[in-house]
Amino acid sequence: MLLFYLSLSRILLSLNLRVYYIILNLMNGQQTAKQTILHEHFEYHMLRVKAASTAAVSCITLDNVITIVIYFNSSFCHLNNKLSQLIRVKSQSLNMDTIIDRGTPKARNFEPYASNGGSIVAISGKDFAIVASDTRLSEGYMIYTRKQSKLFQLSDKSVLGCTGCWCDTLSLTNIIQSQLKSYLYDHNTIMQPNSIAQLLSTLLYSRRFFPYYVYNVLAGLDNNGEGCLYSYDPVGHCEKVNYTAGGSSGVLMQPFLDSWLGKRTADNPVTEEEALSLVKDAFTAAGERDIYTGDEVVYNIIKKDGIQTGVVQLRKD
Amino acid sequence: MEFVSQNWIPGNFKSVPDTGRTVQIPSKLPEDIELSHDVVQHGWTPITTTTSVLGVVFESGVALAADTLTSYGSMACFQNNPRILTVNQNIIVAAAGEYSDYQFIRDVVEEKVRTEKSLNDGISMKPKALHTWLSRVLYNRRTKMKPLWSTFLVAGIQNDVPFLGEIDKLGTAFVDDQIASGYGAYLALPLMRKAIDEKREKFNSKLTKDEAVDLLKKCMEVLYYRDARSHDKYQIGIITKDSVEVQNLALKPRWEVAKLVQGYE
Amino acid sequence: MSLLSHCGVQELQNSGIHDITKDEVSTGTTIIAAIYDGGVIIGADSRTTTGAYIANRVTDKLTKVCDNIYCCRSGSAADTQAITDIVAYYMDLTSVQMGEPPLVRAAANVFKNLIYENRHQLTAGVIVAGWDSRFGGQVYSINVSGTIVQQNISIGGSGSSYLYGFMDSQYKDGMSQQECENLVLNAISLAIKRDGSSGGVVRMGVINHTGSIQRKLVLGDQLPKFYDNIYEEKPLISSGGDATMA
Amino acid sequence: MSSIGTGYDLSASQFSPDGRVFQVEYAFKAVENSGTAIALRGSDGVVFAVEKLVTSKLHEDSTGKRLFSVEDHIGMAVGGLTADASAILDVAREEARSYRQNYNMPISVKYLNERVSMYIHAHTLYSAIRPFGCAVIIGSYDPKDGPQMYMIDPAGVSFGYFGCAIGKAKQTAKTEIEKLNLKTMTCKELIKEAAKIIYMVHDELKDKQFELELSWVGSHTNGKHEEVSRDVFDDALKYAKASLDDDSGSDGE
Repeated sequence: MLLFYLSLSRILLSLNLRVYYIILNLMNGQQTAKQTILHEHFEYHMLRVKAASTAAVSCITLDNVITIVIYFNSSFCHLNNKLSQLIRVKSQSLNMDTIIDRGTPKARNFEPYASNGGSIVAISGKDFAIVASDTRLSEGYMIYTRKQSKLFQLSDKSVLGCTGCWCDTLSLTNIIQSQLKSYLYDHNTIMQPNSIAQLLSTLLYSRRFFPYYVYNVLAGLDNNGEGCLYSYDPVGHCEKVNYTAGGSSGVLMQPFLDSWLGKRTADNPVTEEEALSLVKDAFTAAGERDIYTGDEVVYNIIKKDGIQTGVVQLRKD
Repeated sequence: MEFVSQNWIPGNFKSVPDTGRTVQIPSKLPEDIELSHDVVQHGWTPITTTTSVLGVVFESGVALAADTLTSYGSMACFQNNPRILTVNQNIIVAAAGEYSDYQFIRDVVEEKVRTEKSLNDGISMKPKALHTWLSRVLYNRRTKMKPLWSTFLVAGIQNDVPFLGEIDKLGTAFVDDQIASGYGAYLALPLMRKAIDEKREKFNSKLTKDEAVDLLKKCMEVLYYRDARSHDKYQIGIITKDSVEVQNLALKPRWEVAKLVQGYE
Repeated sequence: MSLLSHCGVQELQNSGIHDITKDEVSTGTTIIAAIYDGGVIIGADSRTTTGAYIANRVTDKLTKVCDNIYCCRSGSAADTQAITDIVAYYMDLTSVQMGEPPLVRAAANVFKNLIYENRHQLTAGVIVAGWDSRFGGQVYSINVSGTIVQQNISIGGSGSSYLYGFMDSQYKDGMSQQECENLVLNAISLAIKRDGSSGGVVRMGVINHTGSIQRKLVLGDQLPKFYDNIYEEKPLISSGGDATMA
Repeated sequence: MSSIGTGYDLSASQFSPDGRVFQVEYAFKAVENSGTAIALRGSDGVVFAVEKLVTSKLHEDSTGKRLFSVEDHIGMAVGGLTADASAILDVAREEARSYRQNYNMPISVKYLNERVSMYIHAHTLYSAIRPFGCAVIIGSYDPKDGPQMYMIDPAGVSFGYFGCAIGKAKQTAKTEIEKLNLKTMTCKELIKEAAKIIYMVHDELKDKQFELELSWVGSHTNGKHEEVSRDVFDDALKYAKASLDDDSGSDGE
C-alpha cells in the first residue's frame, strides 16, 4: 500500500498535476495537550475524503497534525471546496476555547489522573522476548472491564506494554503509533526497537511537568535477532534490562523474577518455555494478592518468525 | 492575596487577569502586565448532575438505559431531561454527569451529523469513530484541566456487529458487553454480568433483545430503590441493525415489603 | 454568597470578621417566570445583599433584554448585568437584521452560550422569559452551570428552595392571567417570608402579544398574609370527670 | 462586446465611463453558459429543477450535481461555474451553522439570503479578487412564513421570487413559468411542470446529453429539502415527455 502511495505520488507529480495539501490540525496547539487520532476515527475521515474525490489520496499522520495530500487534476478543483469544508467543520467542532479566554483556570477539585491498575511482566532471551499483561481495567473497587489487553503491537518485532492511567496510555500509544507510521512513510522501513525505545523516552520526557502516568515496558528483537527489553518510569527514564515486572503488581513480581533470573549468566540463558512458565506463575501469584491484577493474562512471544499470542485465565474476583 | 495588592496598578484594573502563561515583568508598560492573581473560580465540580447510565449488548444490538432526572445538589431539579441521544441510524449515545456538558456535546455531535447529511455522500459515522472522537475530546479537555464532567456510553452497530463503549471525563475509554457508570457500576453491573454469564454458560448464547430490555428494567428498578439521585421515569434506547428507538418508560415500583416492616428490630 | 451555598457547596469563609467590602454584591433572590394561556408572567423580590447587609432594598431584578423578552437575574449582580447587557446588544442587532422582534429562544440560547462558556468564572443563573409571534409565551431556565431547560414554570434564586413544593402543587397548565399573577405573587411572598436573602417588594411583569411588558408592583406591606405558626398558651383543659384520652 | 479592448474590463474595482462594471457583467455570462436551473414557488412549497448537462459519457451518473441542501430545510440550485457555486454553498452552510450555534434554531432563508448576497457582493468590489461566476437560488418552507425563495446573481443582487430561472435558456424558461398560476399550485403539480419546462428549454442540437435533477421542500416533506422520490421523478418525466410530444405534434399540423 505504502509503495503504491509513494510511486503514485511520484507519477502524479511528474505529470504536473495540481497538488493540494490540506493540513488538518485537530486541536488548538496547546503544548500540554497532544492530540492524536485513533485509527478508527482517522479511517472514517479518510473514507469521506475518498468519497468526495476520485483522486488519489495519501496521508501522513503526525501526533497532532494529519497531513492529507490529495492529488487531483485541476478540473476537479471544486472538490477541494468540499474537502476543505468537511475538514473545517470538523476542526471547528473541536474548538473548545472559551469566549473570553482567561487562561488555564486552576481547577481545584479535578484530579486529572486515575489509577487503572494492571501489571506487565517481560523477559528477554537469546532469540525471543516475551511480554505479558493482565486484562483487568479497574478504578478503585470498580472493574471497568475484564478483557482489556494492555499490550500494543508496534511492529512485527516490537510490542509495548503499558499500565497506569488508561487515558494517558491511550494517548501515548496512539502518538507512538502515528509517529511510527510517519517514520514508515518517510523511510520506507519500520523503526527498530532501539529507536522506538529512544522515541518513547523522548515522548515521555516531553511531558515532564504534566507526565503521562504510564509505566511502559518495550519488548522486541534487536538488529541481531536477540530479545531486548526496555523498562521506563513515567517521565522517560529508560533502562535496558533482561527481565522486568511493572504496574500494580510490579513490586510483588519483581523479587520473584529476581530470584529465578537474577543470577543467570550467558552460559545458562533462559529458555522460552521457562520464561513463559515464569510469567504464568508470576501472574497467578499476583492475582492472589492484588485486586488490580486478574481476569486473564495475555502474552506475546516475539520471535524472528512472528509474534505468538496466548491467553491464560486468572482469578476473576 | 497580599502580593496582588503589591503589584496592583490602578490603570490595570480592567485588564484580563492571569492567563497563567506570562511571567510578570515589572519593566513592561502597565497595559502589558498581566496580573497574577486568581480569577474567582468556582470549584470545577458538576452542578446539575444526572446519575447512572447502563448499557448492555444483546445478540442483535445494544440497549442503553438512563433516567430523566437532573439533580441540583440533592434537589430533584429537572424531572424531564432526556439524555439518550439518537445520533444516526448507527449510533445512540447516553450520558451521565454534568447536564450542561452533555448538552454541549449533544450540540456538537448534532452539528457533525448535520454536516454529514448535507454532504449527501451516503457515508455515515459509525460507533467506533464517535467513541474515539469523544475519547479525544474528553482527554484534551482533561489535559487542559478544563474537563467536561461527563461519562458517555456509545452504542451502535459497527459493520453488523454490536458495539458498546464508555468514555469517562478523563478520556478513559474501553469497550465491553455490559457497562454501567456511577452507582450503576456497584448496583447494576453485577446483575448484568450475572445475567450475561448465566445465559452464556447455560445456552452458549447472548441475551435476546427482550431479555436485555427486561434486564435493564430490573436494573433501573434496583437503582431506583437504592440510588437517592434516581427517578422513576426513564428511557431505554435500543439499537439494532435495522432500527433505532428510544422508549419513554415509568417504573412500577413494589413497596409491599413495607407492610411487613414495623418497628426497627 | 454564591447560589451554590444553599445546595451544600461550601465557600471558604474567613474565620471571624466578615468584611462586607470584599464580598461580591449578589442578588440572593427569588425569581419566577410562568406561562399562562396568553403569555408569561415574571416576578421577583427586590432585595440585594452583600453578606447579610442589604445593599439595595428596592432592586429591579426584572431586566429588559428587548421589548418582548425579559430576564430574571440571580447570582452575582455584576455578572448577570454584564451578561444581560451583552445579550440585549445582540438582540437589538438581530432584530434589526431580521426585521422582526427577536425570538425568545434565540435570546435564551445566547444567554446559555455566554454562561456555559464562562461558567467557571461566573455566578449567574437567569430565567429568560418572553413572548414572540412564532412560539408564543416561553420560559427558559439557565442555571449557573449553563444547563438550559425550557419549562412552563421556572423558579430560581436562593428563595426558590422554599417554593418547589408550592409550585408543584399549585401550578396548572392553561392558567388565566389573573390566576397566574396571584400564584406568582403568593409564591414570592412566601419565599420572602422564609428566605433571609429575599425581601422588599414584589415586582411582576406580564409579557404577551401586546409586544411590551405591563409591570406591576406590590409593596412590602401589602403582600398577602399567610399562617404565622404562633403558638398561644391555652388554658389547661379542666378535668370535668372525663378521663378518656381524646 | 463593446467592453473588449477598452481597458475598463480588467478589474472588478473599476467602472467604465458609462458606469458599468464589466468584470461583473462577464460573471453573468458565465452563468448564462451553464445548463438551465429553475425554481417554482407554489402554495405549499418550492420545487427545484436543473438541466444538468453531461459533458462526457465517461462521467459517473451522480457526479456534478447542482442541487444541494444548505441545511435540512433549505435547498439550493446553482448555475454557472460549479466550483464557484460550491464555494458559495460552503459559505451558506457556514452561515447556517453559526446561526444555529448562536440561536439554537434553523436559519431563516430570508436572513441566509441577506448574508450570502452580501458575501457575493463583497466579491465585486476589489481588484484583487474575481467575482463569483455563478448564481444561486435558495428556497425553503416554514409553516408560519410559508414557502420562500430567493435568487442571488453574481453581482450580489437578490430578490424574492415566485418563479425564477438561471442559465442558458432562462428567457424561454421564464416565459413558460409566467404561464403558470404559481400561487395556487401545489408542489405535486409544480414538479411536473418544472420537469416539463426543463425538457422544453433543453437545446438538443447544441447540448446532446443532459440529466434532469428534481428536488423540493414544502409542507408535504415536513419542511425538509429532499430529492424527489423515484416514483415522483418518473411521473414528472413521463409528463414532461408526453407534453413535449404533444407540442411537437401540434407544431406539425
